[in-house]
Amino acid sequence: MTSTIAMTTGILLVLIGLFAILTQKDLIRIIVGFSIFDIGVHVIMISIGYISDATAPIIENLSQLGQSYVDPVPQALVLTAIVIGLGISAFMLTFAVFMFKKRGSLDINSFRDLKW
Amino acid sequence: MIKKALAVLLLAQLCTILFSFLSVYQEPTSLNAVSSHYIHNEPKELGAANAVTAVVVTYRGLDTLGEVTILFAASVVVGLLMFLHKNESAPRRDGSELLKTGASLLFPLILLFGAYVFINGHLSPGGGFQGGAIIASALMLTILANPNRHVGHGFFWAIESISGFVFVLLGIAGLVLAGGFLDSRVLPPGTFGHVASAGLIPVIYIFVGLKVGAELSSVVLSLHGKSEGGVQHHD
Amino acid sequence: MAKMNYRKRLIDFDKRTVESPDGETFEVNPMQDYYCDAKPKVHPPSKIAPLETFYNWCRAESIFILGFGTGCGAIEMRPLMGPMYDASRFGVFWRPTPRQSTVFFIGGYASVKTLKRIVRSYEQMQGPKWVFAVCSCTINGGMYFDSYNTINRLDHYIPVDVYVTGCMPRPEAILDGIDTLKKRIKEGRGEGANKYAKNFEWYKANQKKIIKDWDMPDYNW
Amino acid sequence: MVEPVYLIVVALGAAFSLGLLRKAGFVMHHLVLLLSLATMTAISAQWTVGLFTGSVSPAAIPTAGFSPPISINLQMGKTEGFLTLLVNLSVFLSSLFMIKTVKRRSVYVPMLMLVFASGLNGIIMTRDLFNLFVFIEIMSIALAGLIVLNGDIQQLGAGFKYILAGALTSGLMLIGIIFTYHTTGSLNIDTIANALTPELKAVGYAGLFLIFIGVLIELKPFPVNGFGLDVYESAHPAVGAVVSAGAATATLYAFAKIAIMSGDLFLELSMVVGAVTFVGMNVVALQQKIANRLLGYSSLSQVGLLVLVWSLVKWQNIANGDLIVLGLLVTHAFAKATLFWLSGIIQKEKIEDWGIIKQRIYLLFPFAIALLALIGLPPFPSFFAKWELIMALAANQSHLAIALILGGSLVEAVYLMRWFGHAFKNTAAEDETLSVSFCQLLPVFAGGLLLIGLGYPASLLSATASPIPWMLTAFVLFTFAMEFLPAKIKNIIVMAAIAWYGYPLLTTIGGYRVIFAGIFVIGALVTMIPGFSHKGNRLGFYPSLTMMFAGLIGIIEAKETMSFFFYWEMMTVGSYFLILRGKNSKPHALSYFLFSLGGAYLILAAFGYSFGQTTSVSLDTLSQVASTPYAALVMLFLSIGFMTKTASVGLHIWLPGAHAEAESDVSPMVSGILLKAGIFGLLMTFIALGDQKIGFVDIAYVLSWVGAISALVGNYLAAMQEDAKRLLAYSSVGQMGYALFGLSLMSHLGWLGALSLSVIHFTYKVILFLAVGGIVYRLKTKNMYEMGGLIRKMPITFFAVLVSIIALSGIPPLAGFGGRWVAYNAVIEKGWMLQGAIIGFSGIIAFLYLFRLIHTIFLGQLKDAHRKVKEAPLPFLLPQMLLIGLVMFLSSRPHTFLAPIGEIVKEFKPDGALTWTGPLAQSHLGYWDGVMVMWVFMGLFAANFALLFIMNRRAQPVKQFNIVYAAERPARPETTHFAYNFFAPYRRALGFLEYPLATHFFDGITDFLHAAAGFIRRLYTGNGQTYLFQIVAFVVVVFLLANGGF
Amino acid sequence: MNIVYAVATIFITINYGLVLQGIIGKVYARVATRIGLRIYQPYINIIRQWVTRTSINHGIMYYLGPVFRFTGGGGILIFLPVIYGAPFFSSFSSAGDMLLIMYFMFLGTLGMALGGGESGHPYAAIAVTRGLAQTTAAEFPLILAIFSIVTQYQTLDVNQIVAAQQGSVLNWTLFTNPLATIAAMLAFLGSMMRSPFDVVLAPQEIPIGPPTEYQSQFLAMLMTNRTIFPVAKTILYVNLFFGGVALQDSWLLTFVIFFLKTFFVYMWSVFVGVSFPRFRVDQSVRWFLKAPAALGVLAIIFVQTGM
Repeated sequence: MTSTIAMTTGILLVLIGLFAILTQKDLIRIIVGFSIFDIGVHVIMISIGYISDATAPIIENLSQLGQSYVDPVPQALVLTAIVIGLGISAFMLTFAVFMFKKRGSLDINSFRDLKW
Repeated sequence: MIKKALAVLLLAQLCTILFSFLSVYQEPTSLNAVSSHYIHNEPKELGAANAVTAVVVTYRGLDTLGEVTILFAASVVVGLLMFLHKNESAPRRDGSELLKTGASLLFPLILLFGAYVFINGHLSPGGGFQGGAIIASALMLTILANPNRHVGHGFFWAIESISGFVFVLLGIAGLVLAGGFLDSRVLPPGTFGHVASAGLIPVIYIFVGLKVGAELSSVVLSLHGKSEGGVQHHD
Repeated sequence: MAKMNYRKRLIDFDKRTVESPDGETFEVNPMQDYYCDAKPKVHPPSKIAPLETFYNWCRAESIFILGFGTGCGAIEMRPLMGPMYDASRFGVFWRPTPRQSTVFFIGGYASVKTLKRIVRSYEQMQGPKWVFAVCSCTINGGMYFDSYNTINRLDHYIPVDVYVTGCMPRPEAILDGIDTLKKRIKEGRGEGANKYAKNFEWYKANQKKIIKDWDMPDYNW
Repeated sequence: MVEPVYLIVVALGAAFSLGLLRKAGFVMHHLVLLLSLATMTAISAQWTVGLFTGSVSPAAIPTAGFSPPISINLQMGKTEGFLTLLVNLSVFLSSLFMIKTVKRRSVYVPMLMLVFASGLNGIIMTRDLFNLFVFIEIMSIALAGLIVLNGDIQQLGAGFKYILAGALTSGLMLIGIIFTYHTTGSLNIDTIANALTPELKAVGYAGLFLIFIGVLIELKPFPVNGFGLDVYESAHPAVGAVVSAGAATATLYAFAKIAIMSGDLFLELSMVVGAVTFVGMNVVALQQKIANRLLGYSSLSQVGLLVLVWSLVKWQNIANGDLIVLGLLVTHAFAKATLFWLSGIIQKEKIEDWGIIKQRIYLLFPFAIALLALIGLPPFPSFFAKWELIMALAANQSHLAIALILGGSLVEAVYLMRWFGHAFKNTAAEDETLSVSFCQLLPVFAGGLLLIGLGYPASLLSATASPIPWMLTAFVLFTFAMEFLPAKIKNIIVMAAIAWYGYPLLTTIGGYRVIFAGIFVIGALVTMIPGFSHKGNRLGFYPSLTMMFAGLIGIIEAKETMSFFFYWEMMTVGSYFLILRGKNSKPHALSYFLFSLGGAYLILAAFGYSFGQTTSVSLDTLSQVASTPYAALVMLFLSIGFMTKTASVGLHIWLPGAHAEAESDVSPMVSGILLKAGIFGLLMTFIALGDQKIGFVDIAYVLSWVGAISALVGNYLAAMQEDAKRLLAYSSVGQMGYALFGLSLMSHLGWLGALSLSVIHFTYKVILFLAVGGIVYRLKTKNMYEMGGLIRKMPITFFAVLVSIIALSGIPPLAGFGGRWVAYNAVIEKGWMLQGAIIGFSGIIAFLYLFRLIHTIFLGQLKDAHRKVKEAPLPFLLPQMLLIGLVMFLSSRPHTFLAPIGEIVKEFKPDGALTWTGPLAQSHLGYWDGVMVMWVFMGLFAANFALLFIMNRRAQPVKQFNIVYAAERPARPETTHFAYNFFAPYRRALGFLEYPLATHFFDGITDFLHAAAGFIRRLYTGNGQTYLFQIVAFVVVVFLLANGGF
Repeated sequence: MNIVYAVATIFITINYGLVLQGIIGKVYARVATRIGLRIYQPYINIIRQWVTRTSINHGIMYYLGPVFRFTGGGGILIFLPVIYGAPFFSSFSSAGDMLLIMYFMFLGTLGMALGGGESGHPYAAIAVTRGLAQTTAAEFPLILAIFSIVTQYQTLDVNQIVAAQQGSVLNWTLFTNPLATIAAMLAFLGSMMRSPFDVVLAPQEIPIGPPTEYQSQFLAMLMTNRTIFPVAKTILYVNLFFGGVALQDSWLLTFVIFFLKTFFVYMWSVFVGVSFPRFRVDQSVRWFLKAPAALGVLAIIFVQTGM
């Protein structure tokens, strides 16, 4: 149940992010849309490994090994994914900054030098 | 408007696709073979209390090396762009005294906290990335508080490079001295639950933390546009 | 450009410099390069007399006429082709080109302009060849004897075998003239071509006296 | 063996350490960069060699000391070794190439290059799903950085679009990965593949689909690849090279891994996407004028092809499928990289401006090599790959796939060779100079040499055929090496080689081949004589020439379909370059190339079907196809394929231009000799397959009509030309029509006629082209109406032309009549009267153009400018004299060549042979005694001449204006020479025959394709958001498509 | 011996041709209500032409033109079996069949065209283009007709074709294959240089066409050929379509038959010639490719389907 709610949330976030990406003209807004989208993806990821009533996979002492833990793999993956997303965001923002410097506009329509 | 309608239409379709996952999704009731290996064998094999850290640093260490690289690449690109457009930044308004003082007070505390987070990464939630991010936020705070302050970029570069290089060297050490690349069992596992445990994991995490901190900082610095070589224009 | 057209006829025979495909330039002298400059020769009759007699009979009985309607008399040629007079009965036929004709029919007065053509066409015929001139004008200029633009006596310019007088002569007279011509040929007196070759210088001098814009070689082969 | 993990470690270590060396300077940076890349190349080379020679076994490398699926593991097998070698080498060479350009970019570029390289190696080696994702991200980010090397707005825009698209797809991939992990409990690709039971496949379908579509979009399929195109267009050419050679290769391998992991779930899907991409991108590229963007289109289409081929190969379980894909891949990588590097040297945006390449003429060699390799011509690896592929596909009867692949390749050839034409023929502005550094040249030539060098191993890997005879190819390569020598010496060497190789061939090879071998070898020797009139070293001529003749001899020698096709293509390429050398031949050479290539593809398909039916590649067993259901198809394809070479009507439109615009000594080669290759092929086909029917329609019957109409149209059009060489070219169309008609009669006499015609046509067409060539050499014009009266200036040439037009028109007593006599006997025997009558009619029309040729050139009025013209140079006259000797010999003793040819034909068509009693030939319809005709002719001629001479020995020689001109005189030779629009009344009566139906048809096709390209490419609006839209739509559409949602 | 026969054949044919010319001239004259030339006039003309004293020469090909022309005409004659069954009149017919004859015809045409061409006269070239254009078109129905009768008789040997027509008048191709005969006879008109197909020679526009520059002995040789060439062509038609001329018991009878057949076939072109005005070249090209060609195609179809 918990995971379903989380996952639904994630999917909705993904869709909201995508909607922003597809409809906003402003570069910064598109990047924000992407961040939302990315967070949605992360939420979906993290909700996958969830097992009801299990605890975080931090073993306080070796005797507790029998108890139920959630899956550590999605957590590890999401950690990596977050960082990658961070990198990409930083990257896009940098580009946006320089594009704005060059053209004086943040409208994605004004960067159509290359086409056909 | 048509665009929006079209987007809604497309997303509706995508929505059905994504919710088709949900319809077949069944929450697992127990760990699968891989993850239960991580939970049950990791303490013996690696000795890290935080299983996620063990996965991140050792079992999937290559991923970690990769993500560090991604950050590295991002900072290089930002640097490259800055380099290409050296002289294109305008001066900013100075921050208030209150801000400056507060920031300089907080700065060492944040640094300390960041160090704490990555040093204890194998024992508790946290780790190199988190710690690195905290460290970078310290720098960001200073810059935001004092936009015209000159911060040496070279220092971060050096830290970044050294820690990245060491990370790779540690990986090779695993290859040479232990079972494979990035094997953390070069050092003994130590006492479970102690800081100096889990072999190389804390060492690696320290360098990851340093590297991430330095990388994020240098991105921030680059975007700030006041890094080394930046000639000030007052026009 | 317009000026050039005006002088075109003469320019065609000026020496001109041309460029070869290889880029080399050289001079072309049309009069020399485009025309044979040999003089006509005398072609004596066959030494075997009976053979020559037979040939002459053939030549007389097979007359290929090159008609040149220089003047009014030309109109009288046409009845000769028709059913009324039908010259083909006597072996007389018309050919369209001097190359293949034996008798040159001058149809009347010859103006300065036509004389040039007459000379040229006559010289282009192959010998033995005969000239048959009709109308008084070819004999002495007739009513145009004092014209600024016609010649008076044709045989100063080319050797004429038969003149038919009249202004204009009737077809019957022309038939009679042809008969006379035949007789002359059969008698071996139709050596006009040789006479022309023999007295070439004289004829040329006469011709050039009349034709001022002489734009052809001395002998038109 | 060095641990493969060092491939990643070295790159990353160097990248990180470069941060410390920031101040060390440019030399140090690049030293580190190149050294590490060289080390990586060496490591992968070591592995590749070891793996392929078998000295090492494939290695699975676990990281962290744990076995998969617990930890990430890498793999180093044959494929991985080869691919890492490929990408490392290309990155190394590109880095070398960049040195000069990136001098000012500080340490950033080497760092990014290293990171990029590590990403590529990681993608190739990793066996972990998430790790794969991480490496793809590394690659993308590093690439995005490399794109903005100059930091201008175009690059920024392109980089932004690229990152945006990448971010979107990586999000989708992540969802897919996590769901797949959820379904299978593992992230290890092999484990997942094993764990995917059919039920799990159904449950985890969506997850697998998202991963699949993510990787697919990384491959930039049509139409969601606008962002990729922008990258190619705007990036530094060296970056383009690594994208094309490195990124595409690595991503393709990632795609392959994912597709294998998903079982057969997405094979159909990827086939469709690949096919659409391949064809779509090629078509859209037709409208592209910008070099780098064109390369982008080509790259993406090639990736589409690779996706298509890979999926096909897996889908159909083709035995050596991996090798096919590798062959295509390696060709694409190096060829594309070479082209990008060249574009970096040329630095011209528009392909029209590439003429500047001629300032460094040697650059044309790698340029041509790369283009030809891309098209899949021999001797490059792609040729063998394509061959194997078509063989396998035909064996599996995948008609649509064959059609798509070959059709797409043809379209690709259009724009690639058009580009080459621009480079070869256009001239650059005077003030521009092309500067090249050694560091730039090295990669370019390395690429070219690698492409050539890889051909040989590729040929050994063929599963269907024994290795092709390489001797001839080796000699062709040798001619490249002696390019620096003067033309005359090269001429001697090549002639000696051909004679040395040809003589034993002529004596040993039997059957009908000897006829063609004779034409090719003797023809080569004879037509090369005019080459002595050339000064300088005639760069590029001799390799092309040897290529053509080696190809011709090769097809004669070929025992197997593959070596036949190999040399067939080689001949096409060689002749294309030869033709392209002509002054105005750019468009004509292109259309020649395209028609030949199209024809060759049909031949390839036919060979494929034949292989599929008989599982034999021997040419001798081609006849076994005759009893299979594919007989008619094979025959049709082969016939049409060979008919493009003989330029039968409808497929003839390339010929006039190509033959007419070629150089003076090339025209006789291509017209007199090369066309016979088509006849050879047709004969070979007919011998093997005999008469075949499609439904009720007899193919041979259709071909006979084609032949007849070719003859009519060819001859008619020849009569209407003003250009002497065009006239001869159209005449060849007509003559080949006769030959085709003769062959299609499928009888002894028909074949005898066609073969003797081939022999005779060789002689007179070579004479005529050489004669006209000599005239053009002297007069510098090809327009007949500008000539005239040359008989006095060029009496020998006139004599040569006179003899050959009498021979050509078939007037007795010269040799041409023999062929006609046999042909009409054959027609009447067969009863195909209407075609026969058209053939007869066109034979008479031939008089029109022959008279026109000889009259307007030699008779009539000599022009002012030509008064000092000399006779054609000796090298032109000598072969003419030799061939006239041959014609006269054949004419006076026709039985000495007709009877042996008859013997050869008897082997295949024993019925209806001629009976020879001495020189008297008898068919069951008629008889003919060539020698007696000759004697009668000579006797009558001598008697008449004597008569005329006796009667008329004193004729006065006169000059050209001594004509009767209605008592006037001519003014100028130009106005007195009747030559222009010579057959005006004929044109008034039969002008409809000139209606360019075929031209309009093919123009229509090309116009349609170009219009389609112009329309489709509006998809690429340049707006990043539109591209994102397209991506989302693509995902949705493909998903629905895959699930029957439509 | 054959050579003697051949020379004799040519000689006799020349005489026959001259007489025929005289007769035809007479016919033309009588149609125009003239009395007309003397029957022997062609003899005088040709002798007179041969004994011209001067001549000019435009060049080697010009010189050889008439030689080629006459070789072509004479060649056809001696390759043809003039009189079936008589060795005397088919001296070299063993050298080749109908195809040889058909192709040999072009030798003369070519020689004439080349010779006229070298004279440098534009009219010659114009006339040659007209002539070639018209001949090509006229040959098409002829080819069709010949294919038709070759299919009918299954041989290319003229002797055998003649042999197959012996016995009865109804065996003539004229009756066994009327369509082919009609097509061929229409084509025949095109090759006889008579109205309506004589624009080639257009006497004043381009004075008498290709030989416009020819004179003296050159012209004489052409005129000589002119006497035999039409006769040879007529003989071919007679052989193919009108039963040929078989050797009868008496030579006189043979010659009478020969004369009658060739005369009437020849007169066909004369009759058409005096009745119709001239076509332009493009008109005649189109004309030949319509009705006569259609007839030829029909003739082939009829023969091939056995109707």
